[in-house]
Amino acid sequence: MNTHSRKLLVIITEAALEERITRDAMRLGAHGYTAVDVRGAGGGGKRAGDWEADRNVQIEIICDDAVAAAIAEHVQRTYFEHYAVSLFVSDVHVLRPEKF
Amino acid sequence: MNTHSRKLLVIITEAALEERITRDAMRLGAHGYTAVDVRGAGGGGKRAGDWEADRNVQIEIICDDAVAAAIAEHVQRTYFEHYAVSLFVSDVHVLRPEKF
Amino acid sequence: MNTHSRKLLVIITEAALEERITRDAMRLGAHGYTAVDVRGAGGGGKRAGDWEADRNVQIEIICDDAVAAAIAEHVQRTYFEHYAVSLFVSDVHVLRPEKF
Amino acid sequence: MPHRPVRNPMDVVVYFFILGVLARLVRSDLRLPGALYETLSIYLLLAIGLKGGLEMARQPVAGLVPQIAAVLALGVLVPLVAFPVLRRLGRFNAYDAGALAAHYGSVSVVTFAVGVAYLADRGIAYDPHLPLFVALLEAPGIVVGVLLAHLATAHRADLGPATREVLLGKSVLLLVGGLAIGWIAGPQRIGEIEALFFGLFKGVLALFLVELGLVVGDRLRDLRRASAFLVGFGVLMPVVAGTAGVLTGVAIGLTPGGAALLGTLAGSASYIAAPAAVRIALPQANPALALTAALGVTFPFNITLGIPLYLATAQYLEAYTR
Amino acid sequence: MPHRPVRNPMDVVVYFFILGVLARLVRSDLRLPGALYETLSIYLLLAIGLKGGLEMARQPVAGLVPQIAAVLALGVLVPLVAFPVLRRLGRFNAYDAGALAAHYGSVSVVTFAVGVAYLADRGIAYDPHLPLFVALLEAPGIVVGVLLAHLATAHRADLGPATREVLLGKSVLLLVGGLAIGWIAGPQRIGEIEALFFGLFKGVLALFLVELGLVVGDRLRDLRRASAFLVGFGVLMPVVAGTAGVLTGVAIGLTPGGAALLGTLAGSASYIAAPAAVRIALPQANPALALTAALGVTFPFNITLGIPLYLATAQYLEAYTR
Amino acid sequence: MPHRPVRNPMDVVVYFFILGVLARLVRSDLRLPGALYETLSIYLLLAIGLKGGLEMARQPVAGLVPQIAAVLALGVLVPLVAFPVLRRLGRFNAYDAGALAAHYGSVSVVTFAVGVAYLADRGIAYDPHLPLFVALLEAPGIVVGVLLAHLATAHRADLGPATREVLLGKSVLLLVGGLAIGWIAGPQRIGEIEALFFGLFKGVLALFLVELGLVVGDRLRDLRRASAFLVGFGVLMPVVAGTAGVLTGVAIGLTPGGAALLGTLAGSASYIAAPAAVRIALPQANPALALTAALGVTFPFNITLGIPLYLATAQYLEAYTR
Ligand SMILES: Nc1ncnc2c1ncn2[C@@H]1O[C@H](COP(=O)(O)O)[C@@H](O)[C@H]1O
Ligand SMILES: Nc1ncnc2c1ncn2[C@@H]1O[C@H](COP(=O)(O)O)[C@@H](O)[C@H]1O
Ligand SMILES: Nc1ncnc2c1ncn2[C@@H]1O[C@H](COP(=O)(O)O)[C@@H](O)[C@H]1O
Ligand code: NA
Ligand code: NA
Ligand code: NA
Repeated sequence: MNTHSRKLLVIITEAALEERITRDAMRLGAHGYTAVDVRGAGGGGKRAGDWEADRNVQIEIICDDAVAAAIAEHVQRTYFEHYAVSLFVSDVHVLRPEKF
Repeated sequence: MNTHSRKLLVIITEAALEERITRDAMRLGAHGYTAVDVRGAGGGGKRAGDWEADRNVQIEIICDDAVAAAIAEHVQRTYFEHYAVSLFVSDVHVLRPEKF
Repeated sequence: MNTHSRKLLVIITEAALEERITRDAMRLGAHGYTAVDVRGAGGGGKRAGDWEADRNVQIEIICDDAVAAAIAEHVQRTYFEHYAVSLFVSDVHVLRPEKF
Repeated sequence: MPHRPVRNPMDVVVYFFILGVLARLVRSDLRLPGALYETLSIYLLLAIGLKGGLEMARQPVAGLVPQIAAVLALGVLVPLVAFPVLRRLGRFNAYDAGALAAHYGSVSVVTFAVGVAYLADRGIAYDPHLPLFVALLEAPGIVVGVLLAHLATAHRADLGPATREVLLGKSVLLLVGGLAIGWIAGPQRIGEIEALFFGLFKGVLALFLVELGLVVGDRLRDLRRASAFLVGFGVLMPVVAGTAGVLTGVAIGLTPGGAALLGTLAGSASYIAAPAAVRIALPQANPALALTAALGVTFPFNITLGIPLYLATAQYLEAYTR
Repeated sequence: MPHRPVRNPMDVVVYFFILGVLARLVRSDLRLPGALYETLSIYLLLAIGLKGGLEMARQPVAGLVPQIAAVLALGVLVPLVAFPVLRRLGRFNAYDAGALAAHYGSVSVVTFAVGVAYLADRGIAYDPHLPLFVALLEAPGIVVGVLLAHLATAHRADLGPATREVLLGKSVLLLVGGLAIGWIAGPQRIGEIEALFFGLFKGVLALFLVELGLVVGDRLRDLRRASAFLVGFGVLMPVVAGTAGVLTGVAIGLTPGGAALLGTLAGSASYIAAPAAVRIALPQANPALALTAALGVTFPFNITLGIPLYLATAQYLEAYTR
Repeated sequence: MPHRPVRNPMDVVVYFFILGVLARLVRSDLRLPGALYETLSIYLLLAIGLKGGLEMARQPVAGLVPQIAAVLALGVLVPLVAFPVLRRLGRFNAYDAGALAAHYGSVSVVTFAVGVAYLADRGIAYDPHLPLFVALLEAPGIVVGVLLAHLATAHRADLGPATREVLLGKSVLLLVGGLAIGWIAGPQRIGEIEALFFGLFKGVLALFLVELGLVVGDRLRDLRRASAFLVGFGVLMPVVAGTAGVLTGVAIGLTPGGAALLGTLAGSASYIAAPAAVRIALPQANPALALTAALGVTFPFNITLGIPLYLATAQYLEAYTR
């Protein structure tokens, strides 16, 4: 299996930010994203996902190192202070390097 | 990008255990968790998620190595025998070490 | 914590393929899978998940290297050309090697 | 004299159940959203409770305390009978026997709803407080089933979790909540919410039965692997417990319709409250066993043959004892 | 003589569709939950089937076999005409032409429902077994469209998956299931489920049209990139196929209302059954093409101009042939 | 003379709210699917709009322009009063004060619906165009609250996002869309969609209140941590703003029922439109504060004590000014 290294950037945040963050990510060089409604708890308390104001979204972005760094830094700068955001990066392998 | 190593612990199990496992995890040192309803199949057969008794939940916990080990061992000891549980750990990088 | 290395294979694709791909994966040696409805965007445009024809599914399979390679190659050969598919692999650690 | 057609024994809602089962048998991909399943079950529980509370406000029930005692006794008795049968004849281990006893000791709200539709279709009245008995019968059977398993395995019998789980589970909560609201509000003030909770009841039940048919259709494959004993138990247990329920009903002075419904309750097996509670309280039990028996055998039996049988028994006893 | 107001050509449910489209055009974030979309479509299919079955039980249909044959022939004919047009004039490759032919050969249940509402609003009767034709017309067009693509590309024409997908898909299953239940139960026994399935029908249709408006609003952007040919096809194809449907209806002796509905069916393009089946059977086809044409052009055309046109044609023919 | 029972001050739907709160207090695991919450809120908004549009088509409203101006002024005034109180007496920072002012400046559609049910239960009429005021009052309060926070913090006051968010949010869109459809279609053509949108309204409201009770029950824990000031504000603000609303209503010539509903609107705090818009426009504000006050204090206050108070005030003024 001939694979290529990429980053998987995962952002877990308030549902209200989904559109903004995905738009920002595409502008910063991501070729795509995947999103799913989740619930959770963290420093900002419990977000049980029962209604709009209480729902989280998990956004996954596969991209190269530079784009991952750019998006992570942008999210850190723009949203960390005032919104509930968790963000982590891991190493993944993809088959089609041109796609991600 | 100045990142810090953490573990991502993923537990896939019966929906009935969500509250217990997340409570246990917080007690054992996790600072947060993220959960989402999923379906699947494994040793315990198919769980199509059509209704309560048939639904799985995927719980993700970002934490340091020691906490990950503690939660994994606790889940192994308490739930592996009698419940449908899948558990795996991977390495991730986070921006805010104090948060996780 | 005595862990064993495995692969986590993640396939994000059109909901219409869920049954086929999971069946194929089991045939190729996977012992289980986990699936969740997601939305997203990529080369094939936006898939907002509002209705059946527009929904993605994310399939996660924990398995050994050989099975991961076999499934990835099969999916590449069979579905990459005509369907919206993203696929990536990462390294994970499991507690029960016999299960995955 | 006009031709009187032979009455079809099944209510029309049962056809919807059959549609769901058939969909699975022909391997259709028909799938109802999970949110719909939960919405419909919440609706049914609340509506049954409201209806009962309203009827109780309309025609106050006399002598309720002895009736309640008898019904609770029935709830305790069923698992006490089921457990040794499952252990000795079925050779199940204590956990599985306890789990099965708990499911059959508790009740199925949807079976009850089909029974109500069956009576309504025939214009047969029943006592207004039957929904109260639904709520009363949810918990005791589960607690006793779990207790028996714990005793048989010399576990410290900690019934706390199971009791909590079932008493605070959505079934009891919505039934009792509905009863209370219906009873406090009464017929004058319930007003316009009738259109949703009563007018649509039977249609919603039909829709829910499509969903339940799909779930049962999935279970039929498990059924092939199930022991002949389990299938037999799934048919005979409701007959025995259902007859006991009818007898209890007649003994405590219910109308024939009411006695038939009490038989329906006693003969039914829970698949909403019990699975959740038993999974926590008896994790060692194999959940597929109880679900296969309760949903795959007993539920279809009850809504096709069981309910007519309980009604016939109640009417026979009524005629006989008069 | 009282003032007769000019009749608005659109049924009120169409306004809900427009609301959905407008919401997208002004970029509102209004979003209906996916579970609601699926619930409403399940409801509509089941309700249409039930209604048809019930009407057929009420007034048995004579000479059904020749009518069925004619309707099936119509379902086969539409894609046979569409395919060469799409290949030659539209210069589509065989896969895309086959996919489009399949969508237009099959039918849109929601367009049918709007047609029914349109007739009801005007008090125009139609033959009771039209819902049977909906079920009959789901599959053949899809199978023929896929077959044509396979033949043109010298593929081994394996129609198994497409046929299976559409015959066991939820559309056919719920329509046929509803028809069977309505027909077996009959007017006496359908009883109280009427409130849900018939009483709420038009309101649910309105809600579904909001959702469909949102989906179509999203597609309007794709429309700008679509070829002028595709847009023209999306308008002319329903006119041609719809007229053929009306003619067939008159020829087989339907009432004017029935002929108008058969025209509506023939002129409509599927976006529930066809996309799912075609995606599996013709993966090489670009799914956006068919969806844009069917949902973005033909559906809005039919519910605003098409249905009145088919009715006028049917009424004209009726007057002429009498 | 027959015994006239003392009228219970609460509408029956309020009991459903209490059921939801109790479920959380006893730590039940009852949970309504998220898709149901969204479906019910979409339904309520659309139904209220439709009803208003229909009534306006039935009995055209005279002198609408001055009334609209007065109502808009009311929407601007409430946050202008609330903000300095929150800053000076409550010692909130400008962001939190602005966020709270925005929530209380906007309106709660569900509180309005409970008010409508309360009037209907008593057979008290109200002006047909009140739903128009609901739509009018959604936005201005939010914009002013955000503006005040921006001015106080010397931010460049960019009101674009907040205004866009609330004007294109689902609340305004569905209310205005419903109004337009009801008004264009009129009583003759609205026809059969009445069964869904009007017949079931109160039942759906009851179901939604169970859900809202669960959400409020969750918030009660936050309430213990809330300052005494916030709780007091949550009770006094609706009294003050509600009275201002009633006075405005009487001044612009509304019926007592209409003035009571305008009071209900002015006294209510938004928890659908405002939280979404404020989260984007004032990210620095702590969202828990406004939600705790609006949902945990003001909403329960209004549906139990507030609405009867506003009605009594309106009726008193009516008697007095006549
Ligand atoms: N340690 C963690 N592990 C997994 N998910 C987390 C963790 N901390 C926070 N989250 C998720 O991120 C969301 C926002 O986190 P916070 O800003 O800490 O409230 C939470 O609601 C969780 O869904
Ligand atoms: N190999 C696997 N890969 C991904 N998910 C799995 C795997 N095995 C099991 N699961 C998930 O874990 C749940 C419980 O697994 P089990 O206990 O093996 O039945 C299943 O229902 C799946 O959702
Ligand atoms: N770079 C990416 N990161 C995360 N998910 C992606 C990415 N690209 C595509 N996807 C997901 O894979 C689906 C199919 O991708 P595509 O075939 O590129 O349209 C999309 O709808 C997304 O859900
Ligand atoms: Na029982
Ligand atoms: Na057609
Ligand atoms: Na207000």
